[in-house]
Amino acid sequence: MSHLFDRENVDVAWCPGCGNFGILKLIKEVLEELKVEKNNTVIVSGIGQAAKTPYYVDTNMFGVLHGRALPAATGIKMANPELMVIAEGGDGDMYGEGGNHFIHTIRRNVNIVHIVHNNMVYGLTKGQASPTSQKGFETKVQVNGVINEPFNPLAVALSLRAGFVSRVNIGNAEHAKGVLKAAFMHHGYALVDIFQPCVIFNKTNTYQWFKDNTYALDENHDSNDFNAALQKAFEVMPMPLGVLYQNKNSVVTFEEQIRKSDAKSLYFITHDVSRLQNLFDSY
Amino acid sequence: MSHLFDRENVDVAWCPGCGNFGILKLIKEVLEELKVEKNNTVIVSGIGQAAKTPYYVDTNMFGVLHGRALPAATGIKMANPELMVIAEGGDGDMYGEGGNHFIHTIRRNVNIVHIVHNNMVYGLTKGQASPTSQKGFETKVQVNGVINEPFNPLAVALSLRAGFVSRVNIGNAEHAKGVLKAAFMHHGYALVDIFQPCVIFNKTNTYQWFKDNTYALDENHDSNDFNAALQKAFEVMPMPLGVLYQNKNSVVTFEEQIRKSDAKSLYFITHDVSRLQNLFDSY
Amino acid sequence: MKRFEKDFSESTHQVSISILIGGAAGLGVGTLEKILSDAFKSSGYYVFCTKEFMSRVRGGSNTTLIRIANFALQAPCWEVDIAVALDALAVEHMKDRYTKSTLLFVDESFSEKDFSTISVAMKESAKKFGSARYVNTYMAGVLFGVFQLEKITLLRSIEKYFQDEEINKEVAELGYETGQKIENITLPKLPNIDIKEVQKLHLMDGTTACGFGFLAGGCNMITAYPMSPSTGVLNFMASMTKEFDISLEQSEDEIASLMMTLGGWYGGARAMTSTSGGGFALMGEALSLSGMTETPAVIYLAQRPGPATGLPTRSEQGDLNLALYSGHGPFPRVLLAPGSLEECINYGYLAFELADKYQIPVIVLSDQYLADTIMMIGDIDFSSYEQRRYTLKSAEDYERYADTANGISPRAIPGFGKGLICAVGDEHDERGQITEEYKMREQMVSKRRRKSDALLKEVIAPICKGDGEIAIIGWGSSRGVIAEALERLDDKRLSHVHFAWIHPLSFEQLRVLDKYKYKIVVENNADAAFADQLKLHDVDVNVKILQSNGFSFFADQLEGMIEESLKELS
Amino acid sequence: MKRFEKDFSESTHQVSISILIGGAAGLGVGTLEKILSDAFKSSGYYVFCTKEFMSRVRGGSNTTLIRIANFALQAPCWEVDIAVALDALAVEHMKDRYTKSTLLFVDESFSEKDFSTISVAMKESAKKFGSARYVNTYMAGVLFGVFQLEKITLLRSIEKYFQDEEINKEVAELGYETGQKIENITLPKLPNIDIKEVQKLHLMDGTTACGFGFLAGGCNMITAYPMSPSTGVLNFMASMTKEFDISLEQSEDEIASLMMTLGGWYGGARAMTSTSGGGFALMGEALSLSGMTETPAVIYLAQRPGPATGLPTRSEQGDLNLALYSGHGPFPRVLLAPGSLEECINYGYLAFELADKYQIPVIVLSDQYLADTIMMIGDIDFSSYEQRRYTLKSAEDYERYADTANGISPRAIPGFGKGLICAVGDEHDERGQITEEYKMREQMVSKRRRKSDALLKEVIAPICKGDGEIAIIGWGSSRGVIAEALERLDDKRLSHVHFAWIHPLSFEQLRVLDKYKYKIVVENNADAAFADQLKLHDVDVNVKILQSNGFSFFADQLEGMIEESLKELS
Ligand SMILES: Cc1ncc(C[n+]2csc(CCOP(=O)(O)OP(=O)(O)O)c2C)c(N)n1
Ligand SMILES: Cc1ncc(C[n+]2csc(CCOP(=O)(O)OP(=O)(O)O)c2C)c(N)n1
Ligand code: SF4
Ligand code: SF4
Ligand SMILES: [Mg+2]
Ligand SMILES: [Mg+2]
Repeated sequence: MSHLFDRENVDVAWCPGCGNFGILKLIKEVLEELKVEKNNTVIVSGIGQAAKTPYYVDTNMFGVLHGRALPAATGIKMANPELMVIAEGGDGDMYGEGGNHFIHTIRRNVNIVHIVHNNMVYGLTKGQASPTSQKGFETKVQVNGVINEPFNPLAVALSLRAGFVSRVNIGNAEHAKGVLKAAFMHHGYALVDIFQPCVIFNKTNTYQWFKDNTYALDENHDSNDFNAALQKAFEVMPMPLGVLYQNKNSVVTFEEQIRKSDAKSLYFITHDVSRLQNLFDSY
Repeated sequence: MSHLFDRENVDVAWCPGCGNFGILKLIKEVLEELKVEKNNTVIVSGIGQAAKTPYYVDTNMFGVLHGRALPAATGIKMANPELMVIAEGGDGDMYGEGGNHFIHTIRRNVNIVHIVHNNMVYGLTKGQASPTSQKGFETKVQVNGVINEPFNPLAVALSLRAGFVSRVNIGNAEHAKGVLKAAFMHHGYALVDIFQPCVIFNKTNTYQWFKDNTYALDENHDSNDFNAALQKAFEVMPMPLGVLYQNKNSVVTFEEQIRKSDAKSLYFITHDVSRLQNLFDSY
Repeated sequence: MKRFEKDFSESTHQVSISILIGGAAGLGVGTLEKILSDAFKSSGYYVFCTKEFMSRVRGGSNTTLIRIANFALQAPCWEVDIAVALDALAVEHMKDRYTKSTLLFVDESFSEKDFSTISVAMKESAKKFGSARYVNTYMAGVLFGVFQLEKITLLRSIEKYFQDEEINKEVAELGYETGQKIENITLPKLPNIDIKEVQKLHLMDGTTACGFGFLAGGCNMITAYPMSPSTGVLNFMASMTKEFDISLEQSEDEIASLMMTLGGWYGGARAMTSTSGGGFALMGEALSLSGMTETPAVIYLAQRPGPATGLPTRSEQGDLNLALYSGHGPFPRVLLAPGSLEECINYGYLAFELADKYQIPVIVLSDQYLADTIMMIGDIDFSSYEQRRYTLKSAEDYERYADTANGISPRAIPGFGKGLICAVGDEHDERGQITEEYKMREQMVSKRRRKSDALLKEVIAPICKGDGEIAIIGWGSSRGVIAEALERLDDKRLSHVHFAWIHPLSFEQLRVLDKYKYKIVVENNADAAFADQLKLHDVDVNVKILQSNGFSFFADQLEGMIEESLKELS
Repeated sequence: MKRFEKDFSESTHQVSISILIGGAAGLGVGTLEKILSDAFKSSGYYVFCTKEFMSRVRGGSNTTLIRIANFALQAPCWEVDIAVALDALAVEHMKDRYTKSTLLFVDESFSEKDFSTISVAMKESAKKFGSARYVNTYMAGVLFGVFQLEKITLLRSIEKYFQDEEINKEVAELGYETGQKIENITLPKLPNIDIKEVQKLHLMDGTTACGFGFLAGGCNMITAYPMSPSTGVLNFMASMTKEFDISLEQSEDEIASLMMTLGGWYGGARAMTSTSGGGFALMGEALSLSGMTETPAVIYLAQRPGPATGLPTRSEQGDLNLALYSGHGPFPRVLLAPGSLEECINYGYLAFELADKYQIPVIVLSDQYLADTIMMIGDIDFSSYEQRRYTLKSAEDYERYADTANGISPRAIPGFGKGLICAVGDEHDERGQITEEYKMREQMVSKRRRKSDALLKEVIAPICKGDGEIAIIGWGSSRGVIAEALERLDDKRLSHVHFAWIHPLSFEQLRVLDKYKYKIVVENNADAAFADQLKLHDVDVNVKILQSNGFSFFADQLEGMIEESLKELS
């Protein structure tokens, strides 16, 4: 393995043993193996531990605000559909603060890879419950344990007719790699929810817990079957890993539809002055 | 029918023929028939045509901001669980601007009735697409027609494990009344999505269209069966009406869990000063 | 009418007539405005139209004011010469604006006879043609007839705006005949006309002029959430997607609007969003991100009265403080507030230039009054607006936040050049890695401040008119109304100072105001936010004329207010 | 140390020692702070601790500063007498704060020997006990030994804070022995102690003091989204749900936080939310709703450096302008910025009183420095804080927005009385129906403005100390550091003016500042927002001392800055 996507001279701010290291490695490998061009790739991330990932990957990056990676990513695709765009962040980032964008980005079918590090906790802010925290999970804020229904990103994505819905566990990196690659290759919005142990603030959902409570889908699962995917999305203990659903019919993406011209970068689009003049003069 | 819940001396700001009139009547009738106490009832609404409803119903009301009725309603229940709280608004209000609150209010299972006037358009702002607008719907903004996948509130609510998920068509008021009553009687969060023709800005989804494209679920549908509900939620043309799902197992609500005491209004809760003194002195 | 002749015609032979048309939403007041403004223009009059309307789609009571004159008009007046009530409620709704000499056209069925009412058979006649909604065309005909203007001009205008033009023309003709025959009324004298001059002009509202300004600035992307009174610009840009290559999306909320716009600029677009106060209040954090990441943004902020939902379809200059201070942490920004159609175009264009050049958010402040008011504008040469690019092709060792003398780091976009573009909302070093080093922080704070300094050389000074020692100072949309109020007052002591460039203000440039002995600030708000800005720049204000009742100022009322305020000086 | 004796001991025999402890996140610097501050207090010293730390959970380099003295301390200093580096990075990280006489404790393995380093076997010893993380307890022991303080005091503190206290005590004892034996070093002289006085005091951080203030104010509901440095208050209130009947929910975002808080007040609670700049920037629209609907709200805003994510775990007084102007449309609000633990309690209490009484949003401005700094506070009598209710039982004809002389309409809550409570974010009439009537609008604008006027009588004047003609003016968290800087300067010309009540300012009260010939404003920000407020109230500032590098001011550095700024006067 070469280190094509290593960024030089960076101080990685994660805790030793954190699941994020595995995800970082995974992403760099996939980018390299898929021969993705650095210069044409942008990782957009929010704020949180997960959202620090692009600082350690040698591509373009736009580090925005907590919860706001998806609309920024959408904007980039609107400006230049030729760029490969990844939106990345934590479970709080994407499903909490950014929940509304999650819904509507899926509805648009923006052609991006959406990577969510799901550690079932707010890491960077030191251990509050996240939308995916399991019931009973105790924290300094949830002193009597979480009472709300955990957010089920896969079921929600399916209910919005997402074209690619997947979940992996970073404890099973080989399996995760295959799924992430498939997400990159999918034409349209692709969700990859990655179970990522937070070794500091989540003593419940550990590497072992994720191992014990997940299983990889095998060829018996037909990822083209929406209803089967839906059933799988609600399965818990163990929770299925893999591509739950992929719409293999070529569905037209958001950015293919909104532009008059083809995929040319807006950087090269200036308006024809004489046409503008005529329009004005017609008033 | 008496006019117990008519508000005196109001100028109703809707267009003649609007589906909102039917919804207004429906709500007033249900409140009266269920013998709801005016003074213990609060309707919280956002901004939009739908959100004007509480101005015409003689109960307490809190008219907030576009998209923000649900967190305000949640706050009211946190302060006083004894109040009967209704959150009401349009499809843009609740599923667009307020999408994130929609998700998380369901996760909390706040004991409110959530009424959404779904006219598949932004009425008050004069006719842009809403999240529920059907593909191809042309407006001044969507000049080439809507391209995004319509938001499916029922499927999303189910994916979040809402305890009561229903849809009605105001063109079928009798049927709607039964469902709305059931929603009021449900213990926990209850969604009632109401098809409401906007006779001015939505010339596609008319009374006739809703009539032609919906059907009422009958006793063959087991509303206690989550999977059956899920299937129904994805059914289109015609779309099923009625209670798609109701969790009849008594599920504990948000406000039953967050408080130390029982349901006493926080108005009556002051802190014991000597305990406060002791806590401080222990530092 | 009286007041009016006194003020204008004596000295300059300027004559104008004001017609107020009222009726419920849905009755076609807007259509009437379109036909009449077009027909009056074709007849050779200068035209000015403004509306006030309720936040509802049908019913209620709305009005449109149409002024015609033999000189360029740029302001509304409160009192009217002619009032046309399309329904009973309108008679009441317009009441405060009648004078003794106002002619009130009502349907023959109305009982109200307090004023010089002229009953016409509007309902009856409309019904004759099969629908109550022909009232508006009928009344267009009546007015044209009353004025004895050329019928054919009106019919041509009707052809332009109606699909079912034939029947509407018939209705208008009937109205015209009725109008011609009305007797025994003292009509305001129609001004002389100047067909040649007028026909060179273009009739459009502030929304459209701003839209053309943005297009001139090369805007090729817009992401916005509908909100009155800003939606017009979104609609305009949407219609323009048929003409130009523009990326457009209606966002799920305003946070997404600005975030998409920022994504757009990052990706290489010239992007904008449009909103009003409440939506803008949601954008603060993203605005701050624009400042920190040095990602350009153009925000069209059409103001309306707050707080909260306030009066959603009415006018106020109430968001200045918010526009100045929204977003956490200091960063350079520019605020522009056009006050005429020409300024809408110029400042709309400038917004994109400045955003791109300084990598900052630029906010264009409009309001419901400016957005919805139809005025006249001369020819514009669009070839003089160059759609530039301030970005470069990145070299391999490109650093997004390279420290430079003026604080502006050359901006590059992804996929264009060999370098990588790392834009970051945390404090960062030159290459765009997160840093917490306090010395690097100080360096970056200083870099951003130097951009603010550099911006000062772009500042456009206020326009000062007149040699009087009392300055009447306004900003943004009030330009025209202050100008007419001063014309009406015709007082040599008064000068007019108009600001369209609002922020940053140049301390040096403002010294030009020191020459005025007294300063009276006119603001269509309750907090006198601009007066505060003047004070912070050592310009002390003697009197503040404020109004926040949902209306823009009216030239005749403002005339009185200024007269009143002059008494406070001494 | 030198500087220090010169400044304090000669005249007042005040002596203090500053100890800076540095190490990676996760190494237990925080625990060390807890044990040592407790043990020093028990030994009879006045204690002050403040930390600066990176936005990460493990690694990096953080420090805590512990000052001990024989007089009440209320500020950090930059230069330190003793530095303890728990790892190699810390030696480098703390470097700027060493003086020639600083004693640097490092592990024996470190090679750096530039300073008066004292090598101890910290790693080795910790490992002996089975884990590297005993380093902190070991060093607590060493320091206690070096100072020759009572070992038992330290051991008691260890008992308080550790679950595995036995082994930690052993580690500390080993450290203690090592410390006692260290020779040939010129130790800063330990100050005399005053056990009795000190033991009456309570040791807590600003977060906790604010929390007690809110509880004293009857806060029984909190809805918030985590955000440094505000999360502490949310944690505190969460822990208090075990003691009191408090409704608490972590919201999905900050918009929901404030909306739930407003729902809470509407429903009868005394509710609050907590956030920092970026989260607060999202609350603007809801803040405006609070203003328009006249629904009370208390917002705890713990500031950190922006723009955007900025320096998320560091300190700045950078959100003043945002707090002043956020939200669209004018409405009354109050801003309070406590500067000591006592003020945290008093103003935390006051926030709830004012919010309830005036039906307005009240913003309590803290910052990372104040939130995380541990100081001492005397006894507080909580029975003197009455948890009042300003709401009434509604009568049948209750009107939510009844117009009154002072603009305050009696507030009622649903379910309590016979009336209906209609609270509305659109402009409304007295009973709470939407209106667009311009006269009703004017009436309501005036009603809200009269509340602003009424508020002026509540304003708490700034605290002025000293008779010098030069005022050093600060606000909020800088109270202590300015006080110490002035003590150090010991210059009769200098007076200290401290503002904790920030907005609205009373024009009359501020005339007290006219007596100062010169005014120097000290603000921990880059935009001098408070100086602007002073200017708007006719207080002209001669010099601004600003800092926005992520640190709060340090007394010794500020001393120099003030000295420097005095040169600018003349
Ligand atoms: C608007 C806003 N609110 C809150 C925060 C504080 N904040 C930073 S990261 C974070 C949550 C982190 O959790 P998650 O997104 O799950 O990421 P993780 O750290 O677990 O990877 C929060 C609440 C913020 N930066 N901005
Ligand atoms: C923050 C904010 N953004 C936008 C608006 C403008 N606005 C008012 S109502 C509305 C949409 C109305 O559509 P919907 O919610 O479906 O209600 P309807 O009128 O169709 O009943 C919008 C966008 C607003 N008031 N506040
Ligand atoms: S706090 Fe948790 S998520 Fe964050 S870096 Fe540490 S282990 Fe990973
Ligand atoms: S615009 Fe549509 S939704 Fe609004 S009142 Fe009229 S018909 Fe009803
Ligand atoms: Mg997380
Ligand atoms: Mg709608």
